[in-house]
Parts: sequence; structure tokens; C-alpha cells
Amino acid sequence: MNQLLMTVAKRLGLGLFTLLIISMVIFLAVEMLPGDIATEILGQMATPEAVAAIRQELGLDQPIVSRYFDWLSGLLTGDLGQSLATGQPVLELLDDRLINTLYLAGTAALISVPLALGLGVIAALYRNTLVDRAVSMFTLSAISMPEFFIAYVLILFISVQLGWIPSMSKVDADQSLLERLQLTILPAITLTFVTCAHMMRMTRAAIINLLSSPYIEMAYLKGLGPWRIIVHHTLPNAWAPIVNVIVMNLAYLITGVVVVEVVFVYPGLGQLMVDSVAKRDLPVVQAASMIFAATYILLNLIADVVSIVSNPRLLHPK
Amino acid sequence: GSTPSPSPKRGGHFRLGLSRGSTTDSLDPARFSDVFMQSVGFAIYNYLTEVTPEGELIGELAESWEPAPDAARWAFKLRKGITFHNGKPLEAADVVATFNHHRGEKSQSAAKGIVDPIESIETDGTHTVIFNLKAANADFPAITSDYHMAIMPATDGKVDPNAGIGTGGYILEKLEPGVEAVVTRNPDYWKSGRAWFDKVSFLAITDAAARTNALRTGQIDAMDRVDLKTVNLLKMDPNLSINNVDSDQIYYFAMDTQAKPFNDNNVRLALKHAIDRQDIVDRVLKGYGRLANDQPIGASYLNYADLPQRQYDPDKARHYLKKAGYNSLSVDLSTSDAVFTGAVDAAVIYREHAAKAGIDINVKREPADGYWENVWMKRPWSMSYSSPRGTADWFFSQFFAEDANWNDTNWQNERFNTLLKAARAELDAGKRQEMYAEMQALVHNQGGWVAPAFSAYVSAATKAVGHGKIATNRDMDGNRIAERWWFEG
Amino acid sequence: MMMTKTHSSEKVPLWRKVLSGLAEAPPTGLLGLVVLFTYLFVIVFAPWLAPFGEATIVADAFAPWSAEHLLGTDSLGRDIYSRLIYAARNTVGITLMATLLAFVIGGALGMVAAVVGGWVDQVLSRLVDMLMAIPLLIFALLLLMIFGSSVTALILILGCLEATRVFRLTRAVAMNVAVMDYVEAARLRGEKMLWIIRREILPNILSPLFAEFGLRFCFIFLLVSSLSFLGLGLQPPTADWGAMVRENAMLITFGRVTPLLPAAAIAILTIAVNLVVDWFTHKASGLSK
Amino acid sequence: MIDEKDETTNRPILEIRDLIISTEGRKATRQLVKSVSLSLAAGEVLGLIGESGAGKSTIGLAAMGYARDGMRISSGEVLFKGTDLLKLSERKRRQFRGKRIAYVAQSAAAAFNPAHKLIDQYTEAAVAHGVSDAATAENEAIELYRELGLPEPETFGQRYPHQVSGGQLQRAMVAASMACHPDILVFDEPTTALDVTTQIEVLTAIRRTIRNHHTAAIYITHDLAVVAQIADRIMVLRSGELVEEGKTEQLLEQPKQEYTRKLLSVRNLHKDDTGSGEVVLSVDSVSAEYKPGVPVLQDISVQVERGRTVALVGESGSGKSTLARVVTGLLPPVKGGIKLHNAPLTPTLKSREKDTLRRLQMIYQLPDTSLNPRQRVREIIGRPLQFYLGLKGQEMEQRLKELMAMTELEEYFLDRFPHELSGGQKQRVGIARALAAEPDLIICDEVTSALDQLVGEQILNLLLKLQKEIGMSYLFITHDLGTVDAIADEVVVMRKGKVVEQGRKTDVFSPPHKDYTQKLLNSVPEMDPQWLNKLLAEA
Ligand SMILES: Nc1ncnc2c1ncn2[C@@H]1O[C@H](COP(=O)(O)OP(=O)(O)OP(=O)(O)O)[C@@H](O)[C@H]1O
Ligand SMILES: Nc1ncnc2c1ncn2[C@@H]1O[C@H](COP(=O)(O)OP(=O)(O)OP(=O)(O)O)[C@@H](O)[C@H]1O
Ligand SMILES: [Mg+2]
Ligand SMILES: [Mg+2]
Repeated sequence: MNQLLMTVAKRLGLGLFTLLIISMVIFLAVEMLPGDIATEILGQMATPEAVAAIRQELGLDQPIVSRYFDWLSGLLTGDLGQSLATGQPVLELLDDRLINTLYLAGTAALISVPLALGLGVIAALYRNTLVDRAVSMFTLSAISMPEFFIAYVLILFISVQLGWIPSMSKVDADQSLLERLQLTILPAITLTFVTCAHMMRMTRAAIINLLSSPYIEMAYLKGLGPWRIIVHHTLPNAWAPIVNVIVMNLAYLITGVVVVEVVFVYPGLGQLMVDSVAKRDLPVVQAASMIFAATYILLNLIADVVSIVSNPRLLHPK
Repeated sequence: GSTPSPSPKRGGHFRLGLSRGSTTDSLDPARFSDVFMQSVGFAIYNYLTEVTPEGELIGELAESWEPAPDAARWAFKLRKGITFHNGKPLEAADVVATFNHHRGEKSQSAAKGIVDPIESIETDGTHTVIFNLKAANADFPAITSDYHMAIMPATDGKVDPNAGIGTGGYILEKLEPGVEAVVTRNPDYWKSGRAWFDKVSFLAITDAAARTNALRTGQIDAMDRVDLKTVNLLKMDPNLSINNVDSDQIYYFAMDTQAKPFNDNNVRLALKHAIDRQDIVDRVLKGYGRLANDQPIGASYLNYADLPQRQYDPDKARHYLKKAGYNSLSVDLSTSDAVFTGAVDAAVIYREHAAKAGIDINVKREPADGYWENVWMKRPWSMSYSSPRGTADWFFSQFFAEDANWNDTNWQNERFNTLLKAARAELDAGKRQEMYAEMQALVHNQGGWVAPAFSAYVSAATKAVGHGKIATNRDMDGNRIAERWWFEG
Repeated sequence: MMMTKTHSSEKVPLWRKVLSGLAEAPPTGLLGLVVLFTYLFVIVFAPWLAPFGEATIVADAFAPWSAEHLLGTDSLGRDIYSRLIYAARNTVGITLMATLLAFVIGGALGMVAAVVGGWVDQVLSRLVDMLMAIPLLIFALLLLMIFGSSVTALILILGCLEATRVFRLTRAVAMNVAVMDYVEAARLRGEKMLWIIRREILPNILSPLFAEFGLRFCFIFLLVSSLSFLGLGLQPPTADWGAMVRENAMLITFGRVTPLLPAAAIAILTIAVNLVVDWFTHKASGLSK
Repeated sequence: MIDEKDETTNRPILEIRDLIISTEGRKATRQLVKSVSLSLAAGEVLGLIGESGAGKSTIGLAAMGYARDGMRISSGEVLFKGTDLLKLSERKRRQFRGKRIAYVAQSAAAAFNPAHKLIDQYTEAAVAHGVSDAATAENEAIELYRELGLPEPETFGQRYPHQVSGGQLQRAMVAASMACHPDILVFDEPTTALDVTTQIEVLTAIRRTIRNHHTAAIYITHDLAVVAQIADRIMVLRSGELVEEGKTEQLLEQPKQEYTRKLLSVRNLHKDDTGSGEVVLSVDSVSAEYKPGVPVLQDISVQVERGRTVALVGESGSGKSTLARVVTGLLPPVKGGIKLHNAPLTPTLKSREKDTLRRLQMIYQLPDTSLNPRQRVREIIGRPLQFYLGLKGQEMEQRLKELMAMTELEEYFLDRFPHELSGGQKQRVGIARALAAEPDLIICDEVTSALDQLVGEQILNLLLKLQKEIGMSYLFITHDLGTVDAIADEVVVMRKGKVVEQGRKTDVFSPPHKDYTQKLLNSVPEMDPQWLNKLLAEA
């Protein structure tokens, strides 16, 4: 157990270091991209004088190194700065959207992870039968469609033709949890379609990969039923690869859903990120990127921890 | 559009889905960039002047204005008894502060170029503002109707551009950039017969399908930018009406007239003859637009000159090509869907047309991100668009004058430049018309624009929504949809 | 060297092995192969199979299905059937190359990380963590700036992006092989790392890599067209399935099936690839029931 | 504990009639078991012996109505108290497995699910079959654990499989097989993977359990000495066919078949002392550790002379393999040095010359993991030839043939993959690979323990032959004292990382012994069916 804590601590430290590097890379990257906030805000209307004035006002004429360290020291004191475009504190901008994003990711994960696991188990159980083929074909077809397309189809049937759920998922802080859930369900289902296949296929593969293990044969010889063998004897040993894929998909649910946000008009972080990159609103880009990167690092860490916890060899060393 | 309803009704919550909202939107009128904030701006602010649906310039906060004594000095008289949402009465000082927000060394305004011709502003009493211009300009009053020039209250000679306080028909309740803006009716609005709704929500809905679905399922009452590819299908919905508003928003291909091979006017003429404008209007705009004639001034402008329409003529194109010494020509055309929806399609169709004239147009789709910085005005041939400006002078000064900021064709025409300056100071309407006609002909024949089409503003609304004649100067009824529209009884 | 010299003495010629392999194949695997070959056929003979040109405007927009235009026309009036055929040619190649590139880069580095271990592994793994954690948009824009927007750049960018995922998988499975006695034996012999990777590790991790290939291929397929908004890669009027779905997607909102056609083309390809992949992985799992 | 048993011993509790099992697949099927019949009376123990691949496990599993993946029971009957298991549905059959007939697998380490506690794997079958509830089953488990001499029986079950030693695990498996009080137990080589001392523990436990619970059993092994201790009756199998059958004593004393005689005549190897005085390898007071501060080897000194064999013996985990790793340079020692031909070796592998690497070769315990499954034999053996000696073309081909001949392999095996070879053949490929480098010394890490006796014998013979012919030296790691006796010149006995005793084989193996050596020696099973009894009586 102590060793586990040590591993986690070490990885957290490394994660923080990675975050630091990422913050530099992103700072540099946005710097290197053509244009800056001044030209982007003014757009087609930009005159050199106005651009220069904005740059000066926002301190963009300072050397990048000093701006980076200003940002960093701000970060360390819990000050993420202000949006260059709107002047609003970055924290305020992120707040609601982060919650929305997590809510959507959470709902989607609650549907898709158990579903993918279930389907994966069923496919493994009935491997190479019609059931297996059907599950595979369905999920594979789902990931062959661009996500916006899946969204359109869902909206067509559920919102336009049946009128069950509104096509716009405009959630806000005042809604009750239930209202929110209703509005989040369509984007969540879309994301389920998008992520299910990967997790399901990996579950299936990881389980099948273990089916020739001696302890599975032993379980058969104990006279156990196929369900119990798969769920009780195979799955616990297959977690490591499965969790890795789950985590990859969770990361995607949090960091990569801008298209779904756009189609369902869902106010999440993705849209904020895209707009801010387009406008080169560095403090917002930087903050959102940090959230995404931290998500990624944290989830990877969780995957590693789950791999350890699910493996008694690592959890209870001799 | 549908027939104007005779009986506007007060009340209701109007929900408007708009395409171009962004999380970086700001309340500062100096930074308004697209239809979303412009529409919000026209709901909460008033301007000195207003363009009517008929295209006429009338006073809004200004009661009247006159050149005093020549066109280099303009005096605007303000209406009396108007108060801002915060209760402060409107005075000349507010106007001065507002304009100063856009002017000066330190200005960060997108409208800096527009107010540049102003030398100084002064007040004459509490309700008169005097603009001293650097040079005479007969068209000056028009620029005060520009969407950036929203009048805001001043404290100590300065405006707070982010407060969102104006004199308009609606009071800002909240702005969530990139999501929505909500305004409620200003109970003390000074205009009568305007601002009918109790409440208006402006919803940022970037995706055309999402807007369409929202409208079809009754989650919004009106939307901008109908997807032209499917407009015919949308038309079949009996509950909706499609508004096809003719406008002078122009789509064009800008050639650098200093760069090879476009420095030869014969090549330019060849390319101008190598495009089937009607086909572009039909296929890209699905008929929602008009033919353009390689120059920006459209029928809605005061000084429009009706030049003969240039036709698609591959033979003539070949002829000019030969004159320039080419048997065939291969050129790169830079484009992106960032220019306008369908820009890439337009380029692809043009390519097919030009092929018949022996011209090989190599369509290069450039990154949408950074298109205006890296591609437009940088590549020898790129695509662009422009919304109409109030006057021919305004447009020419920004795009075709030798020192224009956006002289995207790098065009240096002496005759044109002389005419442009002279026309500005000319107060005789007839003479001005002559001069502008000649300038339009110059651009048409020698300029670097291949301009195939003026696009219409195509919006949609439920049949429950009523409106009068829809203005053509800007999208969504001149951005004044909140003020001018209503729910039918 | 040795192998080339002595291969001649091998008893079973390749075609024989292929044939006997095919005879062993499960029906679904065969089905997958048949589909893949059909696609290959279409790709090779596209100009002969397509009744109209890829970019030629031949009729009114959205002409209905007819004898002349089997699947109707698109929003500009181009023949959809012809474009579907040409699109196979344009995208499959790019996707395949990008996927291969991703597997070459990610696979090679993943194996190096697993075999060498220690700080090399740490550095590579953290680097990949980092690359994956940088938002796709910024990453893509950055690469776009560095490599430009040609087709080559597109392949490079997709390859780099996806290589990170492949790296993680390869590293994980190669780790399991790297501890085998035969790898230790090769080390004891004094073999260079390259040889160990090429001859000892790689042949043993092909099957999980294959499985991943089946899914990656599909992901990259979709990425190709979703990156097109950045102005990357395939230039108009070149047809690609992803873009065809995108261009006509709005139609589905009105219940028209046109955009389903290219989507189905992608789906069938994905399923076929995965059927074949299933066959390979199953062969390697040691199960036959 | 004992539930109702069929008392009529003359009526068999299990009968297998004309069982034919063949491979499954599209290729031409092959018969793995060719019409075998057997019967088992209640309380009787039937020994099933034969070389590797003879079909022992296959028959054992068939007794439970089960065929491994890739095989099919094509005909025959498996009658359990008159019910033909093969005619039942899978669901019905499941009610017999684990409940009436239980299985004890060869490798408990592999057959226990690593994810669950031992106790849960005990109670599982009992609960699933409705024999008892979890609490009762747990109590019974504790009782059995105690009976089997497992440490701390009350809490033993709370451990995970990896937390107990191999011998304990195997006993836990025996216990788990008893959870439903089955009528028949099938033991599939339950002691093969264990070292001698542990083997005794398990064997004793099994015997006690069978006797106490009056359970019938099928005991599968390839070790006659083991089966002699436990079986009432023995069946000898070869290539899926019955060779001979008889009462244990009778079969051991008067085998009728040549094959059985061959099985019995193992361990008749003998070697002469072939010392030369020329020291090839010398390990000088080496200490090593994996984790700082936890020494795995302490002060080991070993010398190997040219043409001689030094055997390294000791229980599992005593550090034998670790010493091999230190010598080969995989694990740098923390103290001490290693000399090859009196020239000091650098501690790490990387810094060693190619020629030094060539001189020291290694053969691994498990040919399955030491031969790359994706390389043909030609490449496996050819690589060192090419790598060290730069051979190619005709020369290489010539040498390959010589090596194949030397290791008694058919030439056409060159184009096979390892999985197309039998266990003994694979191990010979490993030897050929080592020989290809023309080394001065070969380290053999348990090269025969995974092989059946006949094959192991052949391998040892081969090694001896090579020693005689080309004066090869071996550092021979094993836990099998029989093997040591057969081939070693010198013996080093290790325990917990230290040398306990060391010297000429004749000295070490003749009394007086050190305690530990004595224990090791006593643990080697002998063919005498009474050996175990005597041993236990002594203790
Ligand atoms: N899954 C399988 N599919 C096909 N053939 C198999 C399979 N498993 C084993 N065999 C073959 O069946 C034969 C009998 O195998 P079995 O495992 O019963 O032998 P065994 O006598 O138990 O040998 P060992 O002592 O090595 O355990 C062998 O020739 C083997 O190659
Ligand atoms: N890679 C390793 N890291 C840490 N400890 C190890 C490692 N390999 C072996 N050990 C430990 O070192 C000790 C000696 O192990 P070694 O493998 O040398 O034993 P052995 O005598 O060869 O046993 P066996 O007969 O089971 O092969 C054991 O306690 C083992 O747990
Ligand atoms: Mg066996
Ligand atoms: Mg060992």
C-alpha cells in the first residue's frame, strides 16, 4: 500500500513537471501561430495603429519570456489572469463551462462505459457467433460515422420527428439536475456511439486473450457457468488494458467534444477553447489547455493505479 | 419576404438564433465583429443616424445635421429628453466621449479607420456636437450609422464600453459570450412603434443544422444564415417563412495587380470573362443573390452606375489571354470556407468554367485559422467578401484608394485616385454621380476584382413573427431585428 | 543476409501458404477479404468504373436517383456515384499511409522504450504524455505551420498525431515480450538493439498491433476529413468520403439519405478491415472454439 | 465430511469405454487418444503415466467430459456411475464437474486465478453447486488447510495465490478440489514443477487426503517413482494408446512391455571424472542484490574446470539463477569478481567483448520461452554462427547440418518453427544454439526439469557426449539431485543465497552430510512403492 502511495506521489510529481512543460509549449505554440489577439479581434477592420495600441495595452509587446513568467507566477498564486478578448477573469469564464463539460462527460461515461463493458463481455461470451458479429458491426458502424453525423441522425429522429427531447442542449446553472439530464442526454448518447466501439472491442479482445489461461480452464473444470467465468474470473484480470482504453476515451470526452458541443449548442469547454485559439486569447487558451492536460495526466495516473489495484501481485506484494 | 403585417403586437419572448457568436465576444462596440454582437448592440444602443429599410439615412439620436459651412465641418443636433438605461440624460458630451473612444493614438477600436478623417470634435451647448474633418466629406453623416458608433453615457469625459448601457429599446439583462445574450424591453423607450418584444434572447448557434433544427422544433423564433444547400427543403415547412433579402454583400476573387501574371490587365480581363456568374449564383447561392459586375457598388447605393453586365465568354477570355501572350494559363487561387460559406465551392465551379477558356485554376484551400492574416492580401490571388458600406466613397476609400488599408488588389490608378478626392469635396449631386460612375467603370474594366455575385441575406422565421420591409444594408434587418420585429396577434 | 541466402531452400512457396491460410480462414474473415479486394478493384479501376469525372458538374444540384445518375447528384450537381468511386482512391491511400506512418513511428519508438527501458523509456513516455495532452487543435495548427498544408503534410501530421496512441500500445505489449528468455538470450549474445527489435520483438507483437490497426485506420479516416477545415491535405474538388458526408450532412436533417452513402462506404470498409483483423487476432489468441 | 459413497467396490465408479479424441479444425484431424478404455473403482487410485504428449492430460480431462480447445471427443463413453457424461447437455455436465469429479492441475500457480483470494476460490465451487453455503465451506476449508499442514490455517485463505509458496499453493489446490466432496479427483502432474523437498510435502498431502476421504483418483504423471508411491494400479500410455496396465507392484517388478521397461530404467547415466585442472570460470566471493540492502547472493565462490561439470543445487529461490545472471553479466555483482580463463570479466554485459560473450553460453529451463516462436530453427541456430563466426552460404549450411547431427536433430527441422517441435526437440535446439557459438562454458539453468524423464535423459546424454568429445564445461543449475548424481563432477549446495556445502560430488553425496544436503538427498523419490511410507515413518 505504501508502495502504491509512493508510485502515485512520484507520478503526480512527474505530472506536474509535464504540465509545466506543456504550459511552455502551448505558450510558444500560440506565439508561433500567425496573428495575435489584436489582429484577430479587429479582424478585417484591423489598422496597424489600433493593433499596436491593443498590443501595448495588453502587454503583448513585452518579450515572451517575461510574459510567460508573469503568467506562471500568476498561476502559482491562483490567478489565471483575464481574458484578453473580454477582460473577464479567466476563472469566471471557465467555471460554468468546466462544470458543463464534466457533467456531459460524466453522463456520457455513465452510459457508454457500462454499455461498452457489457457488450464486450457479451461479445466475448458469444465470440464468433452471430451475437458477437452483430455487436461488432453495430459499434464499428457507429465509429465509422463522423460524430456530427450521428448527432444529426439522433436529432432527426428524437427531436424533430418524435419531439421527445429538444435539439438544443442549452444547459445553465439555474436548471435542476433532472432538467439538465434531459438536455444532456442526446449529446451523451452521441458520445456513447463515438466511444463505445473502442472500449467494447478492447474489452472483448482482452477477455478473449485470457480465455486460454489455465485458470480459466480450471474454472470450467469447477463446473462454473460461462457468465461467471467471464465476469468473475476473466474480467478482473483483464482490467489493465481495458482501463487504459476507458481512460483514453474519458480524456476524449472531456477534451475533445467540441463538435458535439457545436451541434447541440452545449456550452462546454471545447467551444471556449476553439474560440480562444481562433482569437489567440492566450490566458484562456492556456488555462483551458492546462485543464485538458491535467485531465489527461490525472486519468492516465488513475489508469495506472487501477492497473495496480486490480492486480493483487502489485497491490499486495509478498 | 412575407407581406408586412398591419398590426404589430406588443409582448412575447423572442428567441433569435444567430450564427456568429463567440466566447470572445465583448460588449465594447469598438470590438463588435459579427452579426451576433451587432444585433445585440442595435437592441441596447442607439446611434446618431439610422439607415431605414428603404436605404435612406435619417436621424436617430440626432434630430438633424448640416455641413457648416462646408463639408469639412458637420454639426449634429441631438434629440432632447432621452435618457440612458441608468437614468443619465443624453447630452453632447456623451457623443464626444463615445467618438473619442474610437479615435486617437491609443485607440483600440476596429472603427479607428472610419473615424480617422475626424480632426476634432467639440460641443456647442448640451445638445449640439460639431465634427471638424481633416478634409471635406459630403458623405460623413453616413459613417455615424456604423454599428461601432453606439452612443454610450460618459462620466468625466470617458465611456465605460463594457457596461452595456445605452439608450436603446432594450436593457441588457445578461451576456454570456458564445452562449446567449438576454435583453428586456426598455419601458421608457423614446421611440414609439419600436421594440415590441418584452424580452429577446440572442442565442449563439454556430452550426447551421443546429439552427435549422432549433427553428423547426420551435426552440427559436428566427434564425440567420439559412443553409443554402437545403433551403429548398426548409421551404416546404409550412410553419416557416424564408426571408430572401437582396443585399450588396459582395463575393469576389482579388488579384494582386502588381504581381505576375495579374499585372497585365489583359490577363485580368481574361479571368473576368472566364467565369459564369449566373452559374455561381445558381449553384453556390442557390439563386439567393444577384450577378455582380466586377466592382463593389450595388444597386442600393446612391451613386450606383448601371454598367453593362459582363458575360461569361470563353472565347473572349482566350482572346485576352492571347493578347497577353499566353496560349494557356495556370494560376493558383487561394480560398477557404472562412471567407464565406460555399467559397471553396465557388472556386471549384470557377475552375470548371475557366477550364473551357484554357485557363487552369488550381484551387488551394488554405487554413481557415489565420486566413485573413496569412492569405488574404498576401497571396497573388485569393478570395474575399465584403459587406456593403454606406456610401461609394466609403467603399472606394477602404478598398481601392492608393493608400487604402484593404487595397487587396494593390491597385494604383491615378485617374481613380484623383476622382475619389475630388468627388468627396463635390457637393453637386449630378457631378458627383458622374464621377462615381467613372470610378465604377475604372474598377470594372481595370481593377483586380473578379466579382461574381452579390449574395442575399437569407434568414428564416416562424410564421408567428411579423415585420415590415426588411432593410438591406446589413443582415437581420440592418441588425435591428429586435427593435423592428414583433409577434403577430 | 543469412535468411536471404537460405530462403530458397524453404519447402513451401508463399502462394501455397497463402492458399492454405485462406482455406483455414473463417467465413467472416473471407468476407472481409472479399470486401477489401472489391475496394481495391474500385480504387485501381476508378476511372473506368466511374461514369463521370470526379469534379465535372453534370446536372442540377441534388438531382434524384436515376438511370443516368445512379445515386443522384450533390449540392453542386456532380455525380455522387462517380465521386464515391474516386473518393475511395483518394482517401484510402492517404489513410493507409498515415496509419502505416503512425505505426512505424509509434511502433518503433514504443519498442525502443520497452526494450531499452530506464530513462529512455521515461523520456519517451513522458514526451508522448505531453504530446497527447496538448489540445489537438493547437497541435494540428502547429504542425500545419511547420509542415504546410500539402497532402504530404497531412499524412505527416496524422501520422505524428496517431503515433502517440500507437506508441502507448506498442510499448505495453512489447514490454511483455521484452522480458522473455529469448530476448535475454539475444542480449547475452551481444545483439544490437535494432536487431532485437526487428527480429525478436516485432514478430511477436504483430497481432495486437493488427487489432489496433483496424480501429486506428477508421479513426484516421475520419480525422482526414475533420482536419480539412484547417485547410489541410486533400484539395478541392478532390472527393473524399469524410468530406462528402460533411458537405451533404445537412440533408440528413431533412431525412434524405445521400450523406449516408459515403458514411456507409466508410463503415463497410471499417467492418471489413476489422473482420480480417479479427481473423488474425483470433489466430494468435490460441483459441479455436 | 464423507458423504454417501458407492460401497460396492467391484462396480466401477467411473468407466471410460473406447474413447477416441481427435484434433478439431479444417485440416485433416489427428487422433490424440486412440480408443482407450479404463475403469476406476471407488476409493481406488489409478496412475496414468507416459511420455510427454502421450495423451494423459487429455484422458484425465475427458473423464470430466471436457475436451481442451482444439480437440474433440469423437466417440466413446464416459460413464460416471452409469451416466454417460458425453450424452448430457453442457449445462447438465457442469453439475458433475467440480462437484462429483474434481481436477487438480499441474501448475497451481497458473491454475489459481491471480485476482482472487485462495479461500474464495475454495468456496466458489461449493457455493455454485449448492453443496454448502460460503460460511460452512470456509470452515471446512480451514479444517482441510490444517489437515494438509498449511501454515496459519485460519488466515491462510485470506492470501492471494502469489503470496504463498509453490508447494503450499499446490496443497491449496488439492484442498480446493475437495470443496464439494467429490467422488473422483483427477490429479494432473501435481508435483512436476516442484523441487524435491516440496514435492514430498505435496505428495504426502495428496495421499493423506485421498485416504482420509476415501476418494477415488486418477493420478497423472510422467514420473514412475512418484506414481509408485500413490497408485493402486498403473496404466502406461504412449501416443494415445494403452501400452500396459497392472497393479503397481506387479508393473514395477515385471513390466511386460519394452516401453515400460525403458521408462523404468531411467537414471542409469554415469560419468567418469574428467578433470583437467585448467580453470575455465572462476567466481570469486561474489555478492549480488536486486534491491539495495537485500542480498540475494552472499560470498559465493565457484570454479569450473575445463571438461567438468559443476552442479548448483538448492531449493527454489536459493539464488541459483541469480548466480547465472551475475556470471553472464545481466546483473553486476556488488562485490567480488568473475574470471574467464583467468582474465577478469567486466561486470556488465554491455562492456563485454563479442568474443567473451561467445565463450559463455546459456541454455534455459523452458524451451518454450527461450526460443522465439516466430523464428525458424534455421535462424535460431544460424544466428550465432553468423553473428560470432561470420559464416554464410555453403559454410553456414554445412555447419548447421553438423550442429543438427551433433544434437541428434533431423535436418529437416531446420525449416520448422519451435511450436512444431516436441519439448525435447526444442531443448535440443537450445543446446545447438549454445554450441553454435563454440563456447568454452555453457550455463544450463534447469534444462531438464520441464521435460519428461525419457527426453530429459536424452538431453543429459547429449550433454555428456559433448563433454567427452569436445571437452565442454558446464555450470549446471538444478534442483533435481538425481540429475546431479548422473552428470556432475562437483556439487555446490546453495541455500538462501549462501553456499551450504561444496566439493566433489562423491564427497558431498557420501555421509556425513550437512543437514540441508541430507534433506535434499532424502527427498529424491525412489521407485520403491514403500519409499514414501518409510520416509514419513522416519520423520
Ligand atoms: N489444444 C490442442 N489442440 C490440438 N492438439 C493438442 C492440444 N493440446 C495438446 N495437443 C496434443 O495432444 C496430444 C496429447 O496431449 P496431452 O496434453 O494430453 O499430453 P500429456 O500426456 O498430458 O503430456 P504432458 O506430459 O506434456 O502434459 C499431444 O500430442 C499434443 O501435441
Ligand atoms: N528480477 C528480480 N528482482 C528482484 N528479486 C528477484 C529477481 N529475480 C529473483 N529475485 C529473488 O532473488 C531470489 C533468488 O532467486 P533465483 O531466481 O536466483 O532463485 P533460484 O534458486 O534460481 O530458484 P528456482 O529454483 O525457483 O529457479 C529469490 O528470492 C527471488 O525472489
Ligand atoms: Mg499433461
Ligand atoms: Mg531459477
